[in-house]
Amino acid sequence: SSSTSGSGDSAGSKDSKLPAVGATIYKFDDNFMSYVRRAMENSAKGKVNLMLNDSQNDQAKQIEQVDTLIAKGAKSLAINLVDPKAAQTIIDKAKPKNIPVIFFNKEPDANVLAGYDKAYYVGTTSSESGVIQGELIAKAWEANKAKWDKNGDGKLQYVLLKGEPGHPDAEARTKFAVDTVKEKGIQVEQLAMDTAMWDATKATEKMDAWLAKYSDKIEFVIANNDGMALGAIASLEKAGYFSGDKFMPVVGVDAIPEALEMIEKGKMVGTVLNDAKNQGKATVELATNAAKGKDVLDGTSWKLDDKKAVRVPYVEVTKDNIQVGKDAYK
Amino acid sequence: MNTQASKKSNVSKWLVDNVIYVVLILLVVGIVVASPDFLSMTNLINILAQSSSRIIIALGVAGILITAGTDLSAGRMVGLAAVISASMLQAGDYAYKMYPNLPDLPLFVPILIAMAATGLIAALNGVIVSKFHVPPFIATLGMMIGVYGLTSIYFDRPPYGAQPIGGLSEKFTTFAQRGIKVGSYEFPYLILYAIIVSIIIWVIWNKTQLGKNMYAIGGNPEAAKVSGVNVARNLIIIYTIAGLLYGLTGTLEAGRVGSATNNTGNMYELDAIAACVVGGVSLSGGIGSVPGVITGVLIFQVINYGLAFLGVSPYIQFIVKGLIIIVAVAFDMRKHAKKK
Amino acid sequence: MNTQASKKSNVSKWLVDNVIYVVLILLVVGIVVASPDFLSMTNLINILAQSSSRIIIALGVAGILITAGTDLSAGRMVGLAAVISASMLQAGDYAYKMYPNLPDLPLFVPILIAMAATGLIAALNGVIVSKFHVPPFIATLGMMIGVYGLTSIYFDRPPYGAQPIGGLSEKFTTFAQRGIKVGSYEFPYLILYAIIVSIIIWVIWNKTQLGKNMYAIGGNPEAAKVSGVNVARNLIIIYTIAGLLYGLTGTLEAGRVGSATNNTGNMYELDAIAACVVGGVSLSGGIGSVPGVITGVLIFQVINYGLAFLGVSPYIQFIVKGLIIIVAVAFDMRKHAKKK
Amino acid sequence: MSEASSTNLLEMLNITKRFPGVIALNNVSLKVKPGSVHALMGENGAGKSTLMKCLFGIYSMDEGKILFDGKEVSFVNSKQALENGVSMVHQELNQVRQQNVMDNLWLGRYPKKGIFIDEKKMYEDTKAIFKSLDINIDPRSKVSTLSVSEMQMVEIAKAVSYGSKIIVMDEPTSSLTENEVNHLFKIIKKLQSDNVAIIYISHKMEEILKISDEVTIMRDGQYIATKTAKELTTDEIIKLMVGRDLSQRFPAKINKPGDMILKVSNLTAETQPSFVDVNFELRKGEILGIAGLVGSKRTEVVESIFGMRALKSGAIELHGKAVNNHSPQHAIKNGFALVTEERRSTGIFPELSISFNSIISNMGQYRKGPFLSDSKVKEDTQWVIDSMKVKTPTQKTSIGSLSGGNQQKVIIGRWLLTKPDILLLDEPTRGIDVGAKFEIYQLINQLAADGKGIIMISSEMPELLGVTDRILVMSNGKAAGIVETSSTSQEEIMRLAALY
Ligand SMILES: Nc1ncnc2c1ncn2[C@@H]1O[C@H](COP(=O)(O)OP(=O)(O)OP(=O)(O)O)[C@@H](O)[C@H]1O
Ligand SMILES: Nc1ncnc2c1ncn2[C@@H]1O[C@H](COP(=O)(O)OP(=O)(O)OP(=O)(O)O)[C@@H](O)[C@H]1O
Ligand SMILES: [Mg+2]
Ligand SMILES: [Mg+2]
Repeated sequence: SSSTSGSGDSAGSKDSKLPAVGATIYKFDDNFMSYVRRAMENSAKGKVNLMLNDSQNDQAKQIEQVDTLIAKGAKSLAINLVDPKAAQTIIDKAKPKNIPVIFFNKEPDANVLAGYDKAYYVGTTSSESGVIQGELIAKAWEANKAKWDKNGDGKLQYVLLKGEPGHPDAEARTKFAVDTVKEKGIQVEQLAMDTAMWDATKATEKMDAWLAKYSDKIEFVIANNDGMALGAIASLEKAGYFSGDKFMPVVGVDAIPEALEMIEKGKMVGTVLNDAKNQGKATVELATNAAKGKDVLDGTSWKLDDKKAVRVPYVEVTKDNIQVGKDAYK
Repeated sequence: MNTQASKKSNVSKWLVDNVIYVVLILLVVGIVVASPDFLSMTNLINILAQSSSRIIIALGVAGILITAGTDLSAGRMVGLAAVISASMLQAGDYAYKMYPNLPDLPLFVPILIAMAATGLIAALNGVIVSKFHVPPFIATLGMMIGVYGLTSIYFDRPPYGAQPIGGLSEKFTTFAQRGIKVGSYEFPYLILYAIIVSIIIWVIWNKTQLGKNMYAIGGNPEAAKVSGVNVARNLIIIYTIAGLLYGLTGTLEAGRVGSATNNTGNMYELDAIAACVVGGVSLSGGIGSVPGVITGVLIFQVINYGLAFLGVSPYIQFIVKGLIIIVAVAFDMRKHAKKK
Repeated sequence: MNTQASKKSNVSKWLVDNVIYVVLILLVVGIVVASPDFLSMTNLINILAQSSSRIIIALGVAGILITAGTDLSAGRMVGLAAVISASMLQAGDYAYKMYPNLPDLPLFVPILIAMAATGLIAALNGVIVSKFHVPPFIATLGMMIGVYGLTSIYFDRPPYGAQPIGGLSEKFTTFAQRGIKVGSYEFPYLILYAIIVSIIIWVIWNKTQLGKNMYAIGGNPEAAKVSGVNVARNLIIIYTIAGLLYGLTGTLEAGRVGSATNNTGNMYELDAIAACVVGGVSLSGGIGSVPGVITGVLIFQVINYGLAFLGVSPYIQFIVKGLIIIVAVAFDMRKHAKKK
Repeated sequence: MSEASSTNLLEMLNITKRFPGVIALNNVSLKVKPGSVHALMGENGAGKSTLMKCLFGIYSMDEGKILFDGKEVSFVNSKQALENGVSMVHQELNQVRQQNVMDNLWLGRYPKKGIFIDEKKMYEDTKAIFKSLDINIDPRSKVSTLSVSEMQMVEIAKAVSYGSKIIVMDEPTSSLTENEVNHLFKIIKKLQSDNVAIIYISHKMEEILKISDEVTIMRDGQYIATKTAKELTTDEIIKLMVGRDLSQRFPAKINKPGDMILKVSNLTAETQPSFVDVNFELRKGEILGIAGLVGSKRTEVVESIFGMRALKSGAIELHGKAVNNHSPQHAIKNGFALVTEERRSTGIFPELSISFNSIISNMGQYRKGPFLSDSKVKEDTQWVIDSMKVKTPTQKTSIGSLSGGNQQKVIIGRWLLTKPDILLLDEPTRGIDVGAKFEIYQLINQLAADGKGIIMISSEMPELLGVTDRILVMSNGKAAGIVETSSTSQEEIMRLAALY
């Protein structure tokens, strides 16, 4: 016997006839998630009453929002975890009420997903953005080795700007970007690695210090996101890079508009695009079906893999395929 | 002195003391008017459960505020305790255990270890404040930064690196997530823990020498000193108690969320301090009560929960929340607006 | 009374006042010992440039601290100003302009608009504190939350949503990133701006009635009132000046980094307050000097920059930074350890 | 020396104490016999409080030694002092205002039942102590609701309650009225009969000779003399304290009251209970005293005139024109000045310099364009220091490190700089030594002679009789009468004060 009030009376909804889907975004103003959110809102229009919550990068807050959503009578949940390991707690809340859960963008452990027949995942693998960034670095390095290997030792000397330590994306991108480069048979040497907490200002200042210390020993700047990459570019410009023949390869992740602009101007080598539109669309479509008690894939073109996951791949973006990035903002 | 005056003062004192309760009631009424189905047992239980660990940390912070101190490191200590207890309470069959060979520990062992760690750090805060005369703001700011470093080092360890610590044992999640079934409702144990802690703290504040000394130190440290109170020792004990409460909060947070990272508890201190002030604790020391602190936390949680329940758009929620905090306290402050 | 005594008092006073400068020098010496190549003009310029916008915000916060207030909303106001000025200073040919049809504005227009916005909000802080008697901690906490909501709404707008506002016009980035060439070095304009602001603030604090009133209000608000100081009006002005400085800081931050988001400036207030305290500003009001604040900021920036320069591992950086803050202030506080 | 220690309860020998820039005590000695009242006299800043703080473990002395009860002691904190039979009534009220009376009384030594505080015992013990001392205050009332004199009586009761062998009283009567002073003297006599020694610090000459057995006099941090009270007269004490003859306590009056300048009619306070229907006139060059018991609302009358409190009705006319002082700012503009009663909470800016404290009310005068003229500030500060004879190393010294009397002089100087027409003085000589008092009386006289109107509240009857032209007597919020000083008596004033 559920304590929540009967169907179709969720408070504050514009159209109480539509099935209610409760959704949480790990951080509303995250560059990428703001696009996913828009895609979700667009797909939901007229089909479902989407109740969106901002978890403010706090897993405890998200858990509480899930309580609220269930109390409000959500028929299914679309959860963008803050902390992927917390999936079990959310399932523990949804399962007794028989509410389906669509996790998106941050992937829970496979066994957790397997433990609840109404739990699904839409998104990528966290590691993939790192892998693609690594491939991008390797490709660019091989192509420009003659110019970029300033000391000619055949090794890639890099500095790395890390996001918030402990953040799953920061950890995965840091690890897999470098590992992938190594796997491609390129020798690397880490000159410096420090956290700039996803923040452009901090990235600028770290880069200032590194440039003062290593000056032209640095051959590559790897950033966990485009924001920090932009911060590094501001520092590099101040130090005279990108004018004349002074150049520094910089890569990021996210493909934000400003980064695309930098790529076009030749100040950035590339970035990694996450397909926000399709992630948002797939999430809402699965959640809507779930809310209506239908098969989650009903009437869609998505496919589930063996882990009950719909995979939306990352795409690398460089000057050559810049239009792919731009199209994401159409 | 004369009874008439003191009677009148009692009535006005009653009103003054109760402004915050009025605020809380007004808030609830406001939300119910906007959405009548807010008035349900589920919502009540949810709000109480969500307030529980916040009450525990707030009571720790409040003790320090009453001594005219402050504690910015509270949130980071919650994080440290969460990481420690989670790392020792992973399910035996979980694949990514931090200590693969750790035997199945009784629940109280990791909890006590976590509390000991934060208690020790908080005691250090107390020593720095009372013996080295570093202003509490700076002492605990330094500690906040340092403890985050410490937690991160503990957290980011081979073989799995900086991964959220999950796969918690069932007894742990039961302890923090389950509750007592009453009819169709389940009253979370969390509420019970908060009640027990509140009672203990109430007794300490009101019935023991330590409590009286705490108020005296905050109200007039000179007076306390010349009356023979060992200010330093009392401060250290008060900070330590706060630390133990942070440790407990951290453990409960890990259990409640089902995982812990080095970011758990981030900024909790700000919410706790704000809740204390809204609940009538004076930042200049000497004033504060347990029911006040609890009410302050409830006000915050009703705002948080209520706005989400009403479906107010997140950015607007920030604006409304900021406004309510200011208005509630402005309302409460009318008692101080010297009526001359 | 006798000259010998007063001479001695001057010497000891000099030493007491200069503990923080000694701390700064010790820090630099420490880092140089660890890595001799720290001693370079480039590093000096970098540290000064990075300190510049922090000095400006810290001077704003310091004025409020001297009145025995505090300002938690400072960082969020920096963010608001950054977002406003960046949105109005995007290059004409930039594809993702927030205002596609906005003509090319002279630099000072968006800067003044941003400063007016933060000045107004800060004035509101002043009104809430002085007229409604809300404790500054709560007033500015509420404002911090509210302003973040406001900034987010402004920032997160169609068509591009929550994307960093970039593509800044060259005159803007020149204004904030470039400098005066002297030999092979370029001294950033930023340093110049910080010097100008410091001089203006120094004059206000030391040479005007407003400055004297500020110290009076912080030193003893009751006595200030009796002495004929219009406490409310002066507070509002002091908060407003702080707001204008936050606005300027925000603009410079956007220009310096080349982009702005709603998170720009997040937590700057904590750094600013800490730097003020390290620089000798008293949190209980009435005490503080411009050179002290500047030194406080430099100490923080030397720590930040120095640790990154030394390549200390990020986690250890947190611990070391926390320790240095505490030790520096403990060292400084020996002057207050009542010579018994 | 060894012979002396057998008869003395306390011997403080050759004590030296230095503060940065000041030698507060220079080789000072003090010997106190058991069961005696030993007065400690000296001008403001002579070092009396500092000496006592060295005894009580608040300061540690730089040189010297202390023998107590035959043993050498050196208390490192107040706790030790209290435990070893030394208690102290401090010069500044040291109370936790947010807590109640009994919490304050037992602070640092609460009676306990197991780990809990025994509130019942606390209450009963407090009652018992109050009863034995004949004090009528509810142990459960909050300290902040007490009047200043009640707080002081609680402090005295607290010091007594330790059952110490020696009690230091540092200006215990500075905020007590005649009745309460007599009450205190009774307590002291009782303590004496129990063989308790008292060290008594006061600036009130009348008290000293009334109750003390021996008197030690200090000047400028130096020991001057110890004499039995019998061999002393007021004039001799003053001579020893000041180091020169001071033939009179009050200067000859030189002011000549002229036309009326201030008329106060039917003044009634907004928030009651307070004063009702107060009427009086003040003439140019006149000194009008206000007498009354503590709590008779004298302070509230002058604070209302100065715009600090709201009025319900009534009018204030200055030079025949109605003035409306909404705030101190208006009042200052209209030519009023007020030296408040509580120097610490509404007078000084303790951390700030003497210069700052001198000029803060007069800032408008130093404006040169948008800036302040340093030279003029310096000049006026020097004027305050010189004309008020403030003892200070420099203009930049923080006022908080001055003795209370010197602080008061700076505050009076502050208001004189504003060149007021009407000067309101609320207990202007509280805690001030005779020498400084004389100087302040002279100043008041001179100001009156210069044509200013002066209103002066005082609880010291001789002072009112010696300085004023007329005295308004307040009783329980009402004006009980106005008397001509030259033709009144202490008895008449006391009778009026008790009228309502
Ligand atoms: N904490 C301190 N720091 C610096 N100087 C001090 C301190 N305490 C006292 N002094 C100085 O020591 C001297 C003696 O002060 P003390 O308070 O003992 O005087 P007093 O005789 O009690 O005067 P009064 O009658 O005004 O109370 C003064 O010059 C005072 O300025
Ligand atoms: N019950 C009380 N609670 C708080 N403050 C009080 C109370 N009673 C008196 N006061 C304060 O004490 C001061 C003196 O009060 P009041 O005007 O009644 O006495 P008074 O006759 O002026 O005595 P005196 O001049 O000796 O202080 C005032 O500032 C008043 O506000
Ligand atoms: Mg190389
Ligand atoms: Mg004294």
